[in-house]
Amino acid sequence: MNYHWNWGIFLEPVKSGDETYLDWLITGLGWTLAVSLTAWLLALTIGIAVGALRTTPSRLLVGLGNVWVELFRNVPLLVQMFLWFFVVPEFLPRDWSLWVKQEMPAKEFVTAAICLGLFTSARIAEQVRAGVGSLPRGQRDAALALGLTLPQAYRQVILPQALRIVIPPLTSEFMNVFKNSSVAFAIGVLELTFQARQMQEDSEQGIETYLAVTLLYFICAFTANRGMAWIEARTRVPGLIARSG
Amino acid sequence: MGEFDFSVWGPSLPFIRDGLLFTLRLTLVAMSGGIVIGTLLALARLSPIVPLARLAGAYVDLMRSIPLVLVILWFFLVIPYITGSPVGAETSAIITFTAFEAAFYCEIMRSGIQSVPRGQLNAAHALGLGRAQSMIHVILPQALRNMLPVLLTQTIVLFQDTSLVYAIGAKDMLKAADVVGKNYNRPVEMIVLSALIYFAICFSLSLAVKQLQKRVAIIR
Amino acid sequence: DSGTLKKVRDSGSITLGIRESSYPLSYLDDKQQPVGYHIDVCKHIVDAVKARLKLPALKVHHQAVTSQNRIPLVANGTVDLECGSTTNNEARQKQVAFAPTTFVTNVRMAVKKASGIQSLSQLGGKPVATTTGTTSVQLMRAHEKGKGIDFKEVYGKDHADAFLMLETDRAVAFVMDDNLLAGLIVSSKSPADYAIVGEVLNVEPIAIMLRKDDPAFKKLVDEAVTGLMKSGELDKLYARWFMSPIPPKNVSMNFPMSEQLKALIKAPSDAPAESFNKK
Amino acid sequence: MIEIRNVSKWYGHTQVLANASTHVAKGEVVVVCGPSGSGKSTLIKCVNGLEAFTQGTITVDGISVGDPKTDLPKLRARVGMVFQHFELFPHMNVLQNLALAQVKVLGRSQEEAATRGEALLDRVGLRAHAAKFPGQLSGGQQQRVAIARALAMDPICMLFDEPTSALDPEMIGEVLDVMVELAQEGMTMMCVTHEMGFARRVARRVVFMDHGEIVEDAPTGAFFDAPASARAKAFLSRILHH
Amino acid sequence: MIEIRNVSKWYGHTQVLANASTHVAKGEVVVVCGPSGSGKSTLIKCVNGLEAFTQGTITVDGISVGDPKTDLPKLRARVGMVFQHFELFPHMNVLQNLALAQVKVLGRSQEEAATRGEALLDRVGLRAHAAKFPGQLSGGQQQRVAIARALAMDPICMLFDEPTSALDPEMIGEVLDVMVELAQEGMTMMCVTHEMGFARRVARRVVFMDHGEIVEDAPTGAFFDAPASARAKAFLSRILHH
Ligand SMILES: Nc1ncnc2c1ncn2[C@@H]1O[C@H](COP(=O)(O)OP(=O)(O)OP(=O)(O)O)[C@@H](O)[C@H]1O
Ligand SMILES: Nc1ncnc2c1ncn2[C@@H]1O[C@H](COP(=O)(O)OP(=O)(O)OP(=O)(O)O)[C@@H](O)[C@H]1O
Ligand SMILES: [Mg+2]
Ligand SMILES: [Mg+2]
Repeated sequence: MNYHWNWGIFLEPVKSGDETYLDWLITGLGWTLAVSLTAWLLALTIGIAVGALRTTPSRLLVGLGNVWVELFRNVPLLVQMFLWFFVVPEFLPRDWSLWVKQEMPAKEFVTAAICLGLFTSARIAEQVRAGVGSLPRGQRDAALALGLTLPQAYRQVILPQALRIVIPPLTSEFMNVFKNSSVAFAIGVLELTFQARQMQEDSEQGIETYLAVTLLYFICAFTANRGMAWIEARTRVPGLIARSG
Repeated sequence: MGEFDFSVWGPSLPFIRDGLLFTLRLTLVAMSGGIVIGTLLALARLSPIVPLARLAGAYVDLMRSIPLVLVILWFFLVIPYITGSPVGAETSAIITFTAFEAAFYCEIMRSGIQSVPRGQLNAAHALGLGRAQSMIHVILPQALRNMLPVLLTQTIVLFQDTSLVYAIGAKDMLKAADVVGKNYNRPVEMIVLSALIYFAICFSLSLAVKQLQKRVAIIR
Repeated sequence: DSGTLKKVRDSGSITLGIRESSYPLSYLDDKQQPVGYHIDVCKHIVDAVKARLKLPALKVHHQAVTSQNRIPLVANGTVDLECGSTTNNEARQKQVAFAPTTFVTNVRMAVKKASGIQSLSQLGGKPVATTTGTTSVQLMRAHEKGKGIDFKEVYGKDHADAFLMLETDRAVAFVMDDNLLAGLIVSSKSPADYAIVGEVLNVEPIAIMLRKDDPAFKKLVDEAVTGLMKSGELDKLYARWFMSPIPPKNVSMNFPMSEQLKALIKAPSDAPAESFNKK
Repeated sequence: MIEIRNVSKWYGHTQVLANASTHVAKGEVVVVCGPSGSGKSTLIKCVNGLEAFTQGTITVDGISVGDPKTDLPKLRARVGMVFQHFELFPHMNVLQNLALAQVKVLGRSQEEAATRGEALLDRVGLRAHAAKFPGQLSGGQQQRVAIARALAMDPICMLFDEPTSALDPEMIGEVLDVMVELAQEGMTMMCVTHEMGFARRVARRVVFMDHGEIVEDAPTGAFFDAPASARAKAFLSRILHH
Repeated sequence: MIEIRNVSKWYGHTQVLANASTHVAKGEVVVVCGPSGSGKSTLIKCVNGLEAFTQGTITVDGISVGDPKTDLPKLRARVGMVFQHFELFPHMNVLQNLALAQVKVLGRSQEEAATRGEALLDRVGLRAHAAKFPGQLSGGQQQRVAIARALAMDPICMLFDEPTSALDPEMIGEVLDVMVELAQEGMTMMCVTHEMGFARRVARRVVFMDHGEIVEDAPTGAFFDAPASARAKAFLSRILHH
């Protein structure tokens, strides 16, 4: 290969500044984690709520839930990111718009986390709905027959089971959040992909840079996977074979 | 930017159409190739031959743990070293997407195969059907039907993911829109247009999936 | 023949790497075809290749490249000649080779005239836009006038996005190569609102890029480019792309040739950026 | 106690209950039987409002179930129900299953609920299994827990929907024993079941349904000895045949 | 016809078959019963090699099932099997279910297979349902199709694993009728079932299993009138109790 390898590059100082390239990557990893985890919390909260709404007897709530899901899952994340950053503020009143564009603290981070969170929430909502749907209808009946109200039935009986069932797809989704967070560079979040571009431009050691970044993403996704496996094992119910499908 | 000017939509349409055709072609090829290879991978993962199962599992896990953009980039950089000669961005995109999506279709088919009650395999064997015959005539048709909605949902995701080929300079719909947006300096208008097109296509597809689900669902 | 020339002869085709929005060096016109100053320079090089190999029917492919993948793509043989807007610097010379410098850019900043900003020193506490993967902000920090000034950096994923930041008031200045700034300004909605101002942060020689360690091909390319310079053809190409109306909007950039480039046309060189910016 | 008057129900265009009327007096046991799909489950679920009905009225202890002003959760808490597939909550252990509604609905303390739960587990012979999860019990044991769970709410009457039909034959006996005991203690019960031995032993009346209609509503003896309708006769011969 | 000699099987450390021996002569009907988990299904699945066993020998029509050289698919094609949950192929219609193995295993033509299939559907009273999918049939109908599917292979003997225990009570009769008829025509049958009425009517012998052991293997009359073991006695009293 006609390529000049330099694995020591990570410890070399950047062209103008006293940091090393490794420092850049570590900063990037920090922002990647921050965006991903914030988005994940947002996505879980909204996704579970919207997913549950879509299984209620109320047509209105089901309809609202459906609109939410279709809206956020049918446009590529990259495009949504752009819309949130460049288009949405233009529809705010001028003062707010200027505040969002100039004053809002960590505006790229906030925008990216919200955008990724809502995008992911639609997918989680879909999985939660499927999870609730896969429970025997009798479970809901049994909870109601004991005098629990519908919200109590969801809280105590339906969701605890549905969430256990959907842990495997949620695991993939959690891994996806880390991977998808790479799109946040498009609006200037200083995360891993961003730092990788910066580093490869500055150091001209593109292949080493991208190998390192690929490895870091892999580690994030893999850790997410193990974390979910741990949760799955912790919440496993003796004698219960997951009824899925 | 204040006022929007949607008149750029008109002149952009021929380019959008060309980009869309590429996007659709990429989606179709990657879907069919991905489902075939994914099914083979799923069979490998479920096979009693441990090294084969491990190998397939490792491939799937690797693909699922790396952002697609990076996979696209890597394939583009690495394929010339494997094939000995450089390939165009479009060919590379098609190979990458097929290989990448195969990992996802594999997981879907695997759970599809596992969703077929074990008794079905017993029944097929009890009738004297061999392993391969049971798989082909009894298990896979059911797995495919059970998983059809999920397979198609994944295809919708694939369709959206094709927007990431910008990383290797292939010209899909989003890229076409982007270039027009730059030429006329109307990037926002073009992004809005592509958002609408993506939404229209994906939403109709997901409606179609729901319809199909009702039609092909196995009556139980 | 060996190296690139052999490869081109064997495959009967040559692949040019192009950029999609490096005005006016290499970009897509309203038919989405690659055009620009460097594209034209490359056409001449390709003609030289055709003549050398006696292959008048040589097929020419275009491969869009980005600043992320251009060097690996040249290294792995996907792209034979990169006709974009690549700065020739020492680090890159470890990976690739460059043709003699055909353009020199100065890193400066674009601002809205109404802001009254004229110098780096006025940017304290203000948001400054640049493009992801470029090192303009580091240059600002390194510049003596920029020392001790606290910029807020905002990043666009490409030049157009970064310019959009300036346009939508997310940033008060956009720091970038001056030819790119000029290109973005002329194609903007109201070109009269913007100006390129301030100190020159860096001088960068821009050149066509090819594979390293391929002396035969490098020689051919060098001869073709110096030939253009000697014959005065390059001046014509410059005038065609920088001083007269160009697609897509058919307006002229009015960007006269710099003294540095004039000097380089008289004495062609592939020296890296570092030799221009000795402190 | 339970009054069902002219109840009809449609799913779209198909009628699943057709003008059904019957009643269960306090302390009485009534068995409902009939072919599959005849509307037995639907009828019994209408009694505690798990299914809405289109026409007619149902009252339980004087409270109208169909009235939109009725506090259904409160009513349901007073009516015990046992399902064909047990429907224990698989993510809670046996004692938690028994305690949940006592705490959340009746507002009992955890200790109170546990004490009451343990007493009932004793009664159904499962005290030793309090800490197990439903998936670790046999079907017969699960159904006995389900009965205990319903009893823990101190219901004024009990509804059973084919409580033994998902059980292995050798476990049917243990569940029926508990039900017979309950009946003998004077619990008001409405049972959908095909266990005709059970019906003969404890039911005051048998209600026979077909196609959503109550075809026959007769004292137990009369029903078995001389069913009035041809449909009931045919049904009995089918299920007693083997 | 079927010879089971000293068969044992372990899953890891748990023994599920313990030195089981019995046989079914040509034209004989043998019923296997016993508590849940006693190994009945495992035993019957060993007969056509659906489950491997650890020790002992089983021969069917003189062919050793455990022998690695035996062509199992070929052997299985000659042994009919009917499952508790029918296991019709839900993506094929009734006639296709009947034809599949005839075509793929016996190499019959589609027409031949269809003709044979229709004849058998006639026999189980379901000719009119040939074009329906399994999901459109009642449980009893599905099980009759499953029997027809097994018969379409012209088996030399039939294995039944609780063929009626997933059925609604009113449908059990129609399936048992078909089985009784088969028995009376002289089919060799090994049936796991708790339908003691059926056993009394057609079984030559009853095999009683518990904990993987064959505890009793007695002529039908003797088994019911005076079970030799306490375990069998207790079991019979549990399932005949109601
Ligand atoms: N959600 C529904 N939508 C449409 N029809 C329904 C629905 N639920 C039940 N039915 C129909 O209502 C009728 C009565 O059903 P129900 O479950 O009450 O019968 P059942 O007598 O309890 O039968 P089984 O003995 O099988 O439990 C059936 O024909 C059934 O198909
Ligand atoms: N794959 C397996 N791994 C471990 N143990 C198993 C497995 N399959 C069955 N067993 C155990 O083997 C024993 C015998 O099972 P089998 O299904 O043969 O019983 P059975 O008599 O048919 O019971 P049932 O009446 O419930 O059908 C049971 O204790 C069961 O738990
Ligand atoms: Mg019912
Ligand atoms: Mg069994």
